[in-house]
Amino acid sequence: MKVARDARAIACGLNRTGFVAFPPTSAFRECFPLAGAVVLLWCRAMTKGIPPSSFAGEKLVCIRGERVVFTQLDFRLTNGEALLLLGPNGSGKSSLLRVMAGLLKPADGHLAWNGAPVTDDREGHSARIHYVGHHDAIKPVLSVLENLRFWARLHDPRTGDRTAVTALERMGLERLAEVPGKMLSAGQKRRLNLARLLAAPAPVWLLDEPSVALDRASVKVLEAVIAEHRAGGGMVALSTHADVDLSGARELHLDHFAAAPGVVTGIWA
Amino acid sequence: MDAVTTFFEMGGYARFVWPAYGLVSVVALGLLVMSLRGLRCRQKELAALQERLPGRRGRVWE
Amino acid sequence: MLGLSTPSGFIKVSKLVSPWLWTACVLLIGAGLYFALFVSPADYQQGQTVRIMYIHVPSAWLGMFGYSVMALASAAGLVWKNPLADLVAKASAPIGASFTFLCLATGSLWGKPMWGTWWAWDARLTSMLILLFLYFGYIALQNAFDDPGRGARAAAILALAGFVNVPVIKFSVDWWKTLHQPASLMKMSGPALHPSMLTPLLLMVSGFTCFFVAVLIVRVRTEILAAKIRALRLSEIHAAQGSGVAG
Amino acid sequence: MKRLIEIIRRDLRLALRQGSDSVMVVTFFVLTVILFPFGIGPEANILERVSPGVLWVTALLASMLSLDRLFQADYEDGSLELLALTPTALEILVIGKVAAHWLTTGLPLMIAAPVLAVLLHMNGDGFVALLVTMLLGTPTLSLIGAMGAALVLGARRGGVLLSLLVLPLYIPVLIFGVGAIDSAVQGLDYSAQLLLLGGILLAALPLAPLAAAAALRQALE
Repeated sequence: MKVARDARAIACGLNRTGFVAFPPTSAFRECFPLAGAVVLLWCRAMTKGIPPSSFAGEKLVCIRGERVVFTQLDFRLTNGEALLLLGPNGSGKSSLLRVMAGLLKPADGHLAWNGAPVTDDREGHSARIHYVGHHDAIKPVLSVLENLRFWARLHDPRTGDRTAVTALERMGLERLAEVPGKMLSAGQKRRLNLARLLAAPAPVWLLDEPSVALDRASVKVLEAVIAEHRAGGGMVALSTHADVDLSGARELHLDHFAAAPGVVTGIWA
Repeated sequence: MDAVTTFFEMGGYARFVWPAYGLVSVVALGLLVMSLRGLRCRQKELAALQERLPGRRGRVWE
Repeated sequence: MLGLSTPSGFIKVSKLVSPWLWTACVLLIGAGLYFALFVSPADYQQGQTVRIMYIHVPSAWLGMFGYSVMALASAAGLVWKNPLADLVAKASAPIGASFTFLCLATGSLWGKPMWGTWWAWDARLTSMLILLFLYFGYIALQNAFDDPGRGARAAAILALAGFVNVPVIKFSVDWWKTLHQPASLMKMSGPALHPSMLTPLLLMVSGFTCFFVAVLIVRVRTEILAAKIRALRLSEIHAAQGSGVAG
Repeated sequence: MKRLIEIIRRDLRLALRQGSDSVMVVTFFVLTVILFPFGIGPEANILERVSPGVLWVTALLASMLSLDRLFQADYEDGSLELLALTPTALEILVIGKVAAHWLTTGLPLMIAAPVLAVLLHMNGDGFVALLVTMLLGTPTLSLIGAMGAALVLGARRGGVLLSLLVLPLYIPVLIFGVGAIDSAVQGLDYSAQLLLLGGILLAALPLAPLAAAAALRQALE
């Protein structure tokens, strides 16, 4: 019986990331649990629930406020890989992450998930990514657990409370579960924001300077969580100034893609 | 001589017809002058800017 | 039409068209004025004040024409991301607003002798008043942002929302007007226009429209140069940064 | 659909805990209506004649008070970015926020309106019309207002600008709302006005969130 329940849980996991090997009709799943279980156990052996996939961007051009931030930028991410964005301030690290998340439309070039352009299925793309920006979206009057549960449910309405609680434990915030947001320190707020990554799983993590306001121990926890995520087949794109050591992470220097200073920039170029 | 005065009296409604025409011409001409002045000063500004940045003379718009 | 969609293309075409437009405008308005003031007869009821119609109706027409140009350009700017369309929308707003104001001013100057008050809540005048506030809203929103591109796109959405609402507002004001007062004593433009009145009106309307397009071209060229200046200034700063960090 | 309820539940919880919104809106509504007799004079027949207009105009202004904070709080603390990144259409989330705004402002106004109608000596059979028109009208006000709030996000002096943008678009709702009450008071049939109000609401329901979502996406770029 445990096998069938396990199969269903993984089928849900797979279903969520849009690569369901199973026809979604619940009737089929009900009457063939054993066969389904066998197939899925094989998948589970491969990667912890995240199928092989690639996230790539070709010849991206980003213009912010009539200034060309970067041009002809390419990147490629597959399972288990991490991309470290380096470069001076204003070279477009945050802009690139926002373009990858879909918040910012690139002036040119396109993003592809497994080869298919991302713009075709914006909702599907949003379901695949978690974006952590500079602001921690925490409501001062809501408690820690309420904040986290809200975001987890919004990302995936089927998550139970259990995943939210485990996420809090993982980030060491379980004792503050009932504390309202306004009483949290900057570091605790940042950890609550990062707990969002674990509360509702998504293959791609886009982290914009996640280690800001984190103390030494929390940075260690962050590194462990990222390593676990990558081991499970997830992908991480990270921009940081502090030395968050990511074993085997590829580096992307954004100032290599800056527009030549002489070129007349802006929409008239 | 009275043909001209009767014309300007507008059948006693001169107080309304001429101010109307006057207002329209003032506003229209004002709009035109302001627009042209805006264009002139932009052109001067652009020329000055292009002097300072010789490298950017590439596409001269005026 | 493609030539018009790029800034340099627009400037080339505008240089060709402008002189013709200005001569057409001067000729049309000159002829219109001559017919309006000298040739066309006085109205049997309104007397000489009917001559105000020859500038009131064209102003009303330009007010509405300007708003539709603005809405169309905004739609083009939003849908095809054409930066020139945003500039056309931004340039046409002040012209449209001025003529809407002129329509209200000449309307009240015309209304005073007829209705004895400077302002009458006539359905058309009220709709034009609301249109004037839609213009003010558009212009205020356009300049409320530091980044001009952001202002242009936000104002474009407002222009489209307003454009969708104009017929609803017109209908509700007409309905509201007829509810409170049977058809107004004096139909503004009178019964079917006698040809001697129609020709000056048509001349004036086309003359005003040429004026609108000509001033629009001047303002769009100003906007293009302003954008170019901004781009040059940014690249100047960028260059200063760039040379600092050998990329 | 679950996400819609999630957004409404969170916004209501925020409104309850912060508690300021609906109380402030209703007190503004009550105070402004009470000011009118001091201005127009206490004669019952005059007050009765203007009561629909006074009630509707003040309700309209009151519902506009809390509009500019509709997206501002989320914009500043980064929640708006995450809302835009949820795997569902942003329009649905906008409808959720508008529903929450209506529940915290439109509904309390509808509850307070009949009480104030008594103060203004409104004729008896005008009450039903008042309630029905506000039921149909205030959601439209919230929808159009949300579009305005999204447009002025990140603008300088957003609050003042919002009223300039939104008031001209409120005029049809005001005209038909007051028109319905006027004909109800005269004992005439006012179903035409109600149908028009309903029509405007049904038109605003899809269009306003569409425009608001587009404006929000631009605010986040």
